[in-house]
Amino acid sequence: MIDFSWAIDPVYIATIFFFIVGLQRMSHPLTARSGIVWAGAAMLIATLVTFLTPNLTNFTLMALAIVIGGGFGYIAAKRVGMTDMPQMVAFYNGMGGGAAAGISAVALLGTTTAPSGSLAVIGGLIGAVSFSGSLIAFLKLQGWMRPRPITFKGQQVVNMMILALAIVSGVLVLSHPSWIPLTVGMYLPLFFVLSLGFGFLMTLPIGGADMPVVISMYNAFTGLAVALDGFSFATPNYAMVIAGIIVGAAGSLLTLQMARAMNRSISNVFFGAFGATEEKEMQIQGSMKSIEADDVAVMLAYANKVIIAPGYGMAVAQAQQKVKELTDLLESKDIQVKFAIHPVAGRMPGHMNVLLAEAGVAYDHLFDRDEVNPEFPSTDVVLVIGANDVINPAAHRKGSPLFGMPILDVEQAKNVIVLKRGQGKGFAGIENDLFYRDNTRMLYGDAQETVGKLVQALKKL
Amino acid sequence: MIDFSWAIDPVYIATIFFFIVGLQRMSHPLTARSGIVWAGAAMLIATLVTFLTPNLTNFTLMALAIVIGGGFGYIAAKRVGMTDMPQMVAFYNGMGGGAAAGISAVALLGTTTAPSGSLAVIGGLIGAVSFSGSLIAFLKLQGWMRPRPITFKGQQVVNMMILALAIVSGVLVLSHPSWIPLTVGMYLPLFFVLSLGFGFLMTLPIGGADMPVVISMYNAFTGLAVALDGFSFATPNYAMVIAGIIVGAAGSLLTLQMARAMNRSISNVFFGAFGATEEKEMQIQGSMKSIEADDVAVMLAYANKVIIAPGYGMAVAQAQQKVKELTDLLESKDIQVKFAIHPVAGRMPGHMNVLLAEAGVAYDHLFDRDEVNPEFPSTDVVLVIGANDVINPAAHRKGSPLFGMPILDVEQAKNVIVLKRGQGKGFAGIENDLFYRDNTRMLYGDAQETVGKLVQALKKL
Amino acid sequence: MNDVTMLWTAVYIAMLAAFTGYVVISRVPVILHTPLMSGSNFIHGIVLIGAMVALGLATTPLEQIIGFIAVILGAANVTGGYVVTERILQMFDRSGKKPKKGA
Amino acid sequence: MNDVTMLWTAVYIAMLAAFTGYVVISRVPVILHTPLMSGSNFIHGIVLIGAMVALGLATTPLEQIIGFIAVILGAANVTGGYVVTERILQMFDRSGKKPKKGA
Ligand SMILES: NC(=O)c1ccc[n+]([C@@H]2O[C@H](COP(=O)([O-])OP(=O)(O)OC[C@H]3O[C@@H](n4cnc5c(N)ncnc54)[C@H](OP(=O)(O)O)[C@@H]3O)[C@@H](O)[C@H]2O)c1
Ligand SMILES: NC(=O)c1ccc[n+]([C@@H]2O[C@H](COP(=O)([O-])OP(=O)(O)OC[C@H]3O[C@@H](n4cnc5c(N)ncnc54)[C@H](OP(=O)(O)O)[C@@H]3O)[C@@H](O)[C@H]2O)c1
Repeated sequence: MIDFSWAIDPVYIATIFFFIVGLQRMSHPLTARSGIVWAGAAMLIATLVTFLTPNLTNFTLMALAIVIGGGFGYIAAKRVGMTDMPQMVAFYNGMGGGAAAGISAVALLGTTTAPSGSLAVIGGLIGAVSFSGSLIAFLKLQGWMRPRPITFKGQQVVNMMILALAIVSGVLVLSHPSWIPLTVGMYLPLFFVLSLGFGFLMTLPIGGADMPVVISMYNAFTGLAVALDGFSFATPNYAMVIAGIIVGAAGSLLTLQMARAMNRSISNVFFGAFGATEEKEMQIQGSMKSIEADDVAVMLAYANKVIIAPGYGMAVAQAQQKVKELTDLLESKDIQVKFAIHPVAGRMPGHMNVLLAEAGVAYDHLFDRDEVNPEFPSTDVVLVIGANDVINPAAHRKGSPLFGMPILDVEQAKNVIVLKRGQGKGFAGIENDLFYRDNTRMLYGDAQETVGKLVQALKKL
Repeated sequence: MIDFSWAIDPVYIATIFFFIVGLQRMSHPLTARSGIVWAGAAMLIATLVTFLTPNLTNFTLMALAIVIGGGFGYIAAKRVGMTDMPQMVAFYNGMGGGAAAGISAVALLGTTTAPSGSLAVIGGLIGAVSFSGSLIAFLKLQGWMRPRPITFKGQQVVNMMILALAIVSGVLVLSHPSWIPLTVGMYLPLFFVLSLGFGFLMTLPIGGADMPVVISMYNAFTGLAVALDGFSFATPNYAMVIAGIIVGAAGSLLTLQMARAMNRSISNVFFGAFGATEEKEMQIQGSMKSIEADDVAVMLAYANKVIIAPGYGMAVAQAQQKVKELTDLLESKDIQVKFAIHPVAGRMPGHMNVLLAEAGVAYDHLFDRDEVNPEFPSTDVVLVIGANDVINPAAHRKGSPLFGMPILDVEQAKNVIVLKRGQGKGFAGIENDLFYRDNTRMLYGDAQETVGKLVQALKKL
Repeated sequence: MNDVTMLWTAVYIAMLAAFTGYVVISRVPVILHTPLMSGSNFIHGIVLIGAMVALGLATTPLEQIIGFIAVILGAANVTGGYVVTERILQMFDRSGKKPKKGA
Repeated sequence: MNDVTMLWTAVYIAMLAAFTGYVVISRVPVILHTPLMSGSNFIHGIVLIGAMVALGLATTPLEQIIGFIAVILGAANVTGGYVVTERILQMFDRSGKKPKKGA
């Protein structure tokens, strides 16, 4: 066979090039797609040329594994609903972490010559933690496991001890001192069991709603593990190193931004039970005043400018399609409609944008907090659809657990209509005195139904 | 002596880190200075640890050269006036190019083991071109050489032939075929003479006013040469490679931006005599109406909002100090004063900002074209101080050489006062019919004097 | 090139990659944070090529099993990450072009 | 590590450096373009360390002379570039903090 292995490096380099260009093109919704398509094509070619790597065997196994894994990944990804994005990301992230741990394991078993086995150990530890942690996150978000935090006394101490043991066994894998009558092959399982265990235990106490932050962090972890595993070969695989580090940087940045937008610190997510600082029973003036869909429709029909503030409840009710209908109807009556998108509305960053885009709302209707906040005073009607925390004025009040969180200042609009099922609290579990304001009216019911009623009523007008 | 050479790589890496951070901090005027100071400190330490490189000799010569070069650079840089920035940049750039060419020469003479001599040849060629080209640019800008384009028939052909000869001799340096009875040491001078010659000849036909674009391009050239020379050593010096490439990217980007803001293409700068498309004698309606400083002062005193549009003439007249005085005086009378800064006002990008900052005008008074253009209609008085092309409405007229160039739309203001010495044209050499508009008045005289008169007159009011 | 040189080369590469990642990603608008997350998921799917080499160099059955699983996981990661990201971005693309049509 | 590997390593580094430079520099506002120009001038002054090594390894008088000149030029480049940039940025710094004081 002719040696085509010279093609490998240039293809890998081109792949990294297109990865970076792909990320750069994500700076705008219209260029983003072509960027990812190029990156995907590059990755496909990179996979193919990898078969040309000198000295490889097991090609049948390799092809089989790719077909199994790829086929499974493809089908699952095609089927998943947009509301289930967070767990899907967690799932694929776990896969990547697992693969990284596997590479480390093979490298440490000694077939590949690792110039620095310590990098393989660290990569294996991080990859394994990301694998098991992401799996828990997936199970919790998918509802296959109790999403509530699972806690017990002394948990942190136990976790830290397991981490310490994992590190010690990692050191033993590398040094296997002669005075202990064990071989590398015996330390290795211990090392991975401990690492996986740490990932499980670290993720168990985290509540379902904090999961997006955790997933984003595990994303960074997997990236790091992949980068470290890039050194598990005779010559370093810099494509893995660079791609891994870029993902590490992306994940870290997103984690921090998300935590900030949720007004929480990272250590708080991992080690603090949320709401410990919950304020004393608040004295709320006034009462919640309900309204009927027909009256809201009239109100809308006479408005000049309507802003829709969607939240997690819209996703739960799968109401985005109806919301799109409502938008079109209002616009056909020459009413200006904008969407106010809070960065952490929903359950993952940018979640609302995706759902609305799926329903066909053009992204130029979507405005982020800073853009839209100055517009509320000149707005006739704000429709709050299944949002709660992201519009809670408690964020402006010292002592509230939400204090300092940047919110959508919907209360400045002339009329605020809140669509929710009942008295349910938001993710933070805090009363929302916006609902008691004089200019606020409650439209109770599942959001899909109530928005549907609004559409009907408006059509009749 | 103890071997401290392990310190070299980490220090170089830290230097690159601080270079990049320094550039990142240039995204805001207030953080920029600390960024460059860190980068400078890192570079100082990098220079010191370089003495620890194994196998070096000639330390006395080295120290002496550093003292001579550094001392000279320091003194010249401390003395230069801010108006003379363009030639200073050209000068230092030439130094860098020369140093790069020198490294290539030493490498090619065979003392250092160059894994790929061809990189040294390319680096030497580019460095030498940058050296001689920058020198011509310096001489022209400094006024030590006729700034007018020096052209002759068939120039392009001659230049291209010299470049081709330089490349051929570079190839000979590497291959020195046995059928030609010459040694490397004999090809090398030829190679460098031809390279330097090409740099000279390529820069000669470029007019003084196009020089900033050229300088920026030579800046990119020097960066590239430095990057290539990073491979002239037994192990590649990646610090040189990375820093060089970053400068190459910076220089290219700036060159393109500048050319765009001047409404010219790069090839036009190098190969086209400017103004070849000059429009037919234009029919200008009306006449230029002059005004006295006292009348302008009254006008200013009754204004609510004044915008100052400075240009190259302000730099020539060294009027920035007086302009600052005028600004303070107007502000003390509660008149709003803003500066409209065109990207290519003056003789290098951002030149006006530097001059005004030197005079103590706070940068929050400076607004770029896009910010300030919508404000002209609500402005009572625009003071055009020594600007011409950047406010020429011919840019809106098809057929004009300026057509398409983004300009400051000062003509939309209620009153436009133009401060210039007489009927002199701008750099582009085109009539400016703004001066003939009904709402335009000319205040003739050297800008330093006339602004001074305005200050006096305003004080008396 | 010895191990020490390789170490520093790696540090240079890591540093530049971190800068590149940081700067490029901080430009992605909030509106695209979900696809950014799944997109970076896709990017670390490059682990597949490493898993393939690991499997290809495996000799003992244990190594082969681990390598086999690693390739499956890597392939699932990269395919799933790509498909999900592309699906999401397609919506933005379409929603930008034909704002009147539903999904 | 052989020459081919070194070549590709160099290409990776060059590519990342180009991306980093491009992205970082496109964020510099027009107001700072003059110091950006002189600042990047300073940065290629790192040529000094290369010139020092070239001189340090020079053995023949010709090499020594060329190396000597290269170090002089490099030192002038780096010092001048730094001083000029710092002087300019100092003005912006000061002009931002004490807008009422002249230079
Ligand atoms: N986006 C992220 O990245 C992210 C990540 C982690 C955590 N979080 C957190 O999630 C929260 C998001 O805030 P949010 O305002 O979007 O949501 P939220 O605070 O969780 O509130 C959702 C509201 O929707 C209502 N609702 C639920 N199902 C509904 C249905 N079928 N029809 C109508 N209404 C329904 C609920 O009230 P009823 O039960 O009365 O109907 C609830 O008050 C924030 O606290 C944020 O910190 C976000
Ligand atoms: N910034 C850059 O990067 C750059 C680079 C290369 C080229 N350029 C070019 O340079 C031009 C810059 O435009 P600009 O409007 O700033 O300047 P300009 O078009 O060169 O015009 C300068 C004006 O100032 C007047 N002037 C000269 N000395 C004066 C003094 N002592 N007192 C008062 N007035 C004086 C001149 O008229 P009088 O003779 O009648 O006084 C002249 O009309 C553009 O064409 C641009 O493309 C800029």
